Amino acid sequence: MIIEDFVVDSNIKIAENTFLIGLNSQINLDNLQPGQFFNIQVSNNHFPLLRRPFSISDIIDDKIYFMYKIVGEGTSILSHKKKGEKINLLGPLGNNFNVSNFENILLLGGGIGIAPFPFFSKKLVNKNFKVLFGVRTKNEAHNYGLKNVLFSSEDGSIGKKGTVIDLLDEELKNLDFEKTKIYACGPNAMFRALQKYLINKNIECEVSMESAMACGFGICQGCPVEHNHSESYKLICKDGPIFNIREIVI
Amino acid sequence: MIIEDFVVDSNIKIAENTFLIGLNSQINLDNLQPGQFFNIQVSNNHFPLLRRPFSISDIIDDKIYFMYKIVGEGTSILSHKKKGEKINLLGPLGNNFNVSNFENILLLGGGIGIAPFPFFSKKLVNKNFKVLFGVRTKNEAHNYGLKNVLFSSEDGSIGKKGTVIDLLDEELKNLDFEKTKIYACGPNAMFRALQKYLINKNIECEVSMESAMACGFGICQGCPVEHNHSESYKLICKDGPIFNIREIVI
Amino acid sequence: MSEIDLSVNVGPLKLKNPIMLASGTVGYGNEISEFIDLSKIGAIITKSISLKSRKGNPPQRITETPSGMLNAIGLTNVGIEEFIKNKIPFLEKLNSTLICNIAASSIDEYVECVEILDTQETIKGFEINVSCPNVREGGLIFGNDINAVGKITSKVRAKTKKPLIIKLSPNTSNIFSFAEVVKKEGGDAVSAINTLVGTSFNIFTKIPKIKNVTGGLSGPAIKPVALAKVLEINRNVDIPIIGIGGIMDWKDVVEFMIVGASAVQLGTVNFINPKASFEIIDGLINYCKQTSINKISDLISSRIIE
Amino acid sequence: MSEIDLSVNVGPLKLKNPIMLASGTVGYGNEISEFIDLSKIGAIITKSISLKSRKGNPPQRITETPSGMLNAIGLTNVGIEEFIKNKIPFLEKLNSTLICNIAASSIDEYVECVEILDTQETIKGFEINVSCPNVREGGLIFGNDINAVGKITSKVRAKTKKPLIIKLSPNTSNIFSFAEVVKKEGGDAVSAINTLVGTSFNIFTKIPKIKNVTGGLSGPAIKPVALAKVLEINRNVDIPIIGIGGIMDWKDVVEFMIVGASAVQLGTVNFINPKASFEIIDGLINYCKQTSINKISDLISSRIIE
Ligand SMILES: Cc1cc2nc3c(=O)[nH]c(=O)nc-3n(C[C@H](O)[C@H](O)[C@H](O)COP(=O)(O)OP(=O)(O)OC[C@H]3O[C@@H](n4cnc5c(N)ncnc54)[C@H](O)[C@@H]3O)c2cc1C
Ligand SMILES: Cc1cc2nc3c(=O)[nH]c(=O)nc-3n(C[C@H](O)[C@H](O)[C@H](O)COP(=O)(O)OP(=O)(O)OC[C@H]3O[C@@H](n4cnc5c(N)ncnc54)[C@H](O)[C@@H]3O)c2cc1C
Ligand SMILES: Cc1cc2nc3c(=O)[nH]c(=O)nc-3n(C[C@H](O)[C@H](O)[C@H](O)COP(=O)(O)O)c2cc1C
Ligand SMILES: Cc1cc2nc3c(=O)[nH]c(=O)nc-3n(C[C@H](O)[C@H](O)[C@H](O)COP(=O)(O)O)c2cc1C
Ligand code: FES
Ligand code: FES
Repeated sequence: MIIEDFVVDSNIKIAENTFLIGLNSQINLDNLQPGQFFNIQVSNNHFPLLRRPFSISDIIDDKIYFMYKIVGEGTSILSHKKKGEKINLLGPLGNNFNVSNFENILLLGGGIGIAPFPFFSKKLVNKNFKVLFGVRTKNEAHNYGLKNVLFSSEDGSIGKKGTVIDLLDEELKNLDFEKTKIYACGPNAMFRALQKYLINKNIECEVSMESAMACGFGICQGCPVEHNHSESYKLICKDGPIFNIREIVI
Repeated sequence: MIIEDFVVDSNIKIAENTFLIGLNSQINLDNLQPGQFFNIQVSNNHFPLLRRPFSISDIIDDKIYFMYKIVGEGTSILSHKKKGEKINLLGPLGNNFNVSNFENILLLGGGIGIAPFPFFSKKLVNKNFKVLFGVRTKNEAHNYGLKNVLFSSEDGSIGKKGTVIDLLDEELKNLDFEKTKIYACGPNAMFRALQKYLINKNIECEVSMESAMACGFGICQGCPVEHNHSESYKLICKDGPIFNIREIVI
Repeated sequence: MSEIDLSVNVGPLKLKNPIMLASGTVGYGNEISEFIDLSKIGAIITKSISLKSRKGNPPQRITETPSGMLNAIGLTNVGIEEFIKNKIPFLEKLNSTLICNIAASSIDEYVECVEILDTQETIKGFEINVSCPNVREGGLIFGNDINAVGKITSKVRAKTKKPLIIKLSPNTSNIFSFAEVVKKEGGDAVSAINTLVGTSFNIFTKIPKIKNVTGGLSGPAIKPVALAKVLEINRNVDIPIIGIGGIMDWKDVVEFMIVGASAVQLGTVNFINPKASFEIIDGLINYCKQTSINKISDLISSRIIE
Repeated sequence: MSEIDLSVNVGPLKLKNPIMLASGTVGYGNEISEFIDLSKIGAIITKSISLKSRKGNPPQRITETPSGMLNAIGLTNVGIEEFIKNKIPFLEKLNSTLICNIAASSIDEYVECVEILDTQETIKGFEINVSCPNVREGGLIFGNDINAVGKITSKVRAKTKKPLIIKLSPNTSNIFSFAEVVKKEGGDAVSAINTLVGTSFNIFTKIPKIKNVTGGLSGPAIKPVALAKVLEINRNVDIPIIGIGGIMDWKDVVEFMIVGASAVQLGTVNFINPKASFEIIDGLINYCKQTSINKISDLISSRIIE
C-alpha cells in the first residue's frame, strides 16, 4: 500500500458520461492484479472530503488507467483534471479476481461495471473469454480495451435488447456450466438478478461489489457485507471487493 | 448590482504572491467608480463557501481587472484560474473615492492595498498625483498600471527604508496641507498609524477599509465599523468601504 | 407557468410556496429585493426585532469555517418603532408575506413586542427567537430552558391570534420536548434550527476570530444536524415544522420536506447567491414534474423508513 | 531530531506528544501500522470494546456530507476475549501507547470490562465511551444522563488505578456539567467530542442514506462546535481535556490546544490520509520553532480573550 501523487497524462471521454484517465506511475505496476482498486483523492482541498474508490481499468507500460462514470461531485471534479495535474492515490487495495482453469470465461459488466475488464482481459490472453457488456442505451457503449464484446441494451439500440442477464442466458445455452466461470461487476441490482438466475445452475461466479467507503483499507468498518461463512460482516474493501456470489447477501 | 459569470481572459503574476486577473465583461463598465468592489465566488462548488471581496483594480476596454495577493484558500484557488474558465461576480458594491478639487493628491497603498489605484489613477489624469507604495521588501513591489510611484520598504531594498507613513511624511514636507488630499488603502495597522500621524494636521484623508464579509451588500451585518457620526455601526460593505479617516474607529 | 401546486400550510399559515427567507439573513428585505421579487417567495422573516434598537456586537462578527460560517452579530436591529415606521411600509409595497421575528431579554419584552406589532396588518405571523446563541439574555438562556420556552409561548399566544412560530435551539439533547411544550402552550409551529454554538481561534495571535468569542454556526456543515432535529421532532410531536439549516439548493429543500418539514427557510445561501430562492423554486417545480408530484405538500414527511 | 519538547500530560497520563488516534478510526492498529510507526504517536485508542463481540449495524453505514461524514457503524467489535488474545499482543509488539475505549449496554458491563482489562499491562488507560449516537443502549441514553455518567465514572474508578478518561457527548446543552461530574467522581480527564447526531436522505428513493437512519457527524464540519465545547469545559471545570473533532492538520491541533486541550485525537482524517498523524507532528515541530516555543505544553489554554 502506498499513498502517492500521480501525474495526469490523459483524461478522455470514451462514451456518454464515461471517461478514462491515465496517470504516470511512480510505483512498480507489475504486481497489480485485476479486481484491485485504488482510493483516489479527487481534489487537494477537502471538498469532497473522502477519497473515491476506482478499480484498476488498465495498465500500459508505466501508466495506470481508471475508467469512470460521472455520477456526482467527485467524479465530476475528476473529469476536469488536465494533463500535468496531480492526484493522490492510496492503494492498491482489496483482493483480486481468481483466475482458475475454466474452459469458458464470461466477463459480465453492467454499465461502468465494465471498468476492471480491460486490465483483466490482458491476463486472459490465452483463454477463451467473452465480454458481456450491458448498457441502457448505445451512447453508453464502447469497447475501450476490450475484445470479444457482446452488448445488451435496455432499449435495444445496440446488441441484444434486454439486460446483461438475458445476454448471459443466451450465451450459456451453448456452454458446459461446470467448465464455465463468470466474473461480474456492476450495480447491486444486477447482482441480485444474477444471484437469482444462478440458483440451481452449477456455475462458478465471482462478483466485484460496490459500497460507500470512507477509508478503503479496513479501518472505518464502513463497508460491510453479510457473508454466509462468517458470523460477523465481511468488509468489502479488505475481504473483497471480489466475492463468490453464492456466499454473500446482497 | 448584478450576479454574472465572467470569463477569465488572463491571470498573471505581477510580483511575489501577487496576481492580476483579467475578465471579459458582459456588463457595461462605464459607470464603475474607483473604490468600488465586487464579491467574487472563487469556485463553483461550495468550497470555500463565501464569496471574496476584491476592489476594481483596472478597466481596459471591456475587460475588468482585479489585483490580488494569495493569503489563503480562496485567493490560492483564484490564482489557478485559467483563460476560458468562468467565475461569478456580484457587484458593483460599495461607495467610491471622492475626487475633489485638491492641488495635490497622494495615493497611499500598503501592500496589496495598492490594488484600486491603477483604476483610480486613470480618473486623475489631469491632476497632480503621486502614488506612495509601501512594501515589506522589493519582491512585493511592482508598478502595474501606476504612474508617479514612490516606494518605501521595511528592509530598505527598494525606495525609502521605513513605512509608507515615513514616505508620506517626507512628501508632505513640500506640500500645502490644506490643498492636499490623501487616499489610502491597506491593512488596519497602517490606518491606525495614519490616523495617529494625521492628528493635528489639517489634511483630508479617505481610506478604503477591509473587513471579513459574508454578503458584501448589506444583508448580513457582518462588517461593522464604529463611526463618529452615528450611534449604530456603519457597514463597511454598504456605507463604505471608503470612509473619512477622522470619522471611524479603527 | 406551471401546473404544480407549490402551496403549503404551516398550521394556520398559508404560503404560496415552501420557501421562506430566514431571519437575520435578508435584513428587512430592501437589499435583496434588488435581486428577487419578494412577492413570489413563500415568506420573508425579518431580522430579529427587539423593543429598543440594538447596536449589536463589535467587529469581528463573522468568519468562515469548513462548509459553514460563524456569526455573532448580536441581534443588531432598528427597534420596533423604526421598524414600524420605515421597514414595514416598504415590505408592504413589495407585496411580500411578512413574518416578524422577535428577540427579547425578558419574557415581558416578548409579550410587549407582540402586543405592539399585532395591530400591524402587514405582519402575517410571528417567529419567536428563543435560540440566539450570541447574546447573553434572550438567547440560549431561554432556548435551553424548557419552562421559559413554555411560558413565552403561552404568554405570547394570549396576545395574538396570528400564526405563532417558535424558533428552537439545536444546542440541546432533546429538541422534541421543546416542540412538545410549544404545542401544549398553543404555538402553531416550530422552526428548527437556529445556529449551533461554535468558535474559531487565530493560531498566531491566539485571539478568537470572532470578538464575541463564540458564534453561531450556519451553512451546509450543519445540514445533517438540522435534518436530524427535524426528524426527531416529526417522529415525536404532531406540530408543523419549518426546516432550516444549510440549505443551498432545491435538493436540500426536498430532503427537509421528506424528513418532515412543511416549509423551509434559506439563510446563509442568501449571502452567496441572493437569487437562490428563485432558482430553488424553479428546481422544485422541475423535481415535481420529473417525479410526477402535483402538490408539493405531498412531499411533507414522505420519508420511507423500513 | 528536534529540541522541541512535544510531551504532554493528560492528568496522570504521560504522552510523548499530544497526537492520539481516535477510537473507531484506526481499528486495532494493524492496518494503519502499514503507514505509520505507532510507537511515535502519543497514543492509539482502540475501537470501542464491549464484553461480547458486536456485529454492528447493517449497511449502508456511512455517507458523506458537506465537509463531513455520517457513520452508524454500531460499535462493531471483536469482544474482550478476542481483543485480549489477538489484538493486544500485536499492539504491544509495536510499542504503542494503548488506551482502551470501552462501550457497554449497562453500568455493570462497563465495570466488568474494566475489571477484566485492568490486569493487561499494555493498556495504559481507559476511555469510557458514554456518547455513541448509534446504538440504543450505552450510547446517548447514558451520554445525556448526567447521573448515569456520574455513576459510571465512580464505579469504573473504583476498579482501576489507570488513567480514566470519559468521552463526552456534544449533543447536550451543558457539556461542562458532565465534565464537572466526571471530575467529582474521580475521572482523570474528559475527551470531547464524540460525533453529533445527523441524518441524510436520498431525495428520489426517500430512504435514509444510512440504514440506521441517523448517524454520527464527524470531520471538519464539526470543528467549530468541538472547539466551543472544549472552551466551555475549560472555562468552567479544572480537568484535562482531550480535544476531538474535525482535525485535518497541525493548525487544527494548535487551535484545540490554544482553546484548552491538553492533547487531541485524530479521527476522520485517518481515512483520508493515514499518514496525517506523522505530518501533523512535523507541522507542530515547525510551528513551535517558528513561534519560539520550546515546550508544546505551553500552548495549552494559551488563548487570549480580552
Ligand atoms: C471497489 C470499488 C471500485 C469501484 N470502481 C469504479 C470504477 O472503476 N469506475 C467508476 O466509475 N466507479 C467505480 N466505483 C464507484 C465509484 O467509487 C463511485 O461512483 C464514486 O465514488 C462516486 O463519487 P461521486 O462523488 O461522483 O458521487 P457521490 O456524489 O458521492 O454519489 C453520487 C451517487 O453515487 C452513489 N455512490 C457513491 N459512492 C458509491 C459507491 N462506492 N458505490 C455505489 N454507489 C455509490 C451515491 O449514493 C449517489 O447516489 C467503485 C466503487 C468501489 C467500492
Ligand atoms: C472591500 C474589500 C476590497 C478588497 N480588495 C482586495 C483586493 O483588491 N485585492 C486583494 O488581494 N484583497 C482584497 N481584499 C481582501 C480580500 O478580500 C481577502 O484577502 C480575501 O478575502 C482572502 O481570502 P482567502 O480565502 O484567500 O483567505 P482566508 O483563508 O479567508 O483568510 C486568510 C487570511 O486573511 C484574513 N482575511 C480574510 N478575509 C479578510 C478580509 N476581508 N480582510 C482582511 N483580512 C482578511 C483572514 O483573517 C486570514 O488571516 C479586499 C477586502 C475588502 C473587504
Ligand atoms: C449572519 C446571520 C445572522 C442571523 N441572525 C438571526 C436573527 O437575528 N434571528 C434569528 O432567529 N436567527 C438568525 N440567524 C439564524 C438563521 O436564521 C438560521 O436559523 C441559521 O443561519 C441556519 O440556517 P442556514 O444554515 O441556512 O444559514 C442568523 C444567521 C446568520 C448566518
Ligand atoms: C467511522 C467512525 C467510527 C467511530 N467509532 C467510534 C467508537 O467505536 N467509539 C468512540 O468512542 N468513538 C467513535 N467514533 C468517534 C471518533 O472517535 C471521534 O470522536 C469523532 O469522529 C470526531 O472526530 P473527527 O471529526 O476527527 O472524526 C467513530 C467515528 C467514526 C467516523
Ligand atoms: S471502507 Fe473503511 S473499512 Fe472498508
Ligand atoms: S458583508 Fe454583509 S452586511 Fe456587509
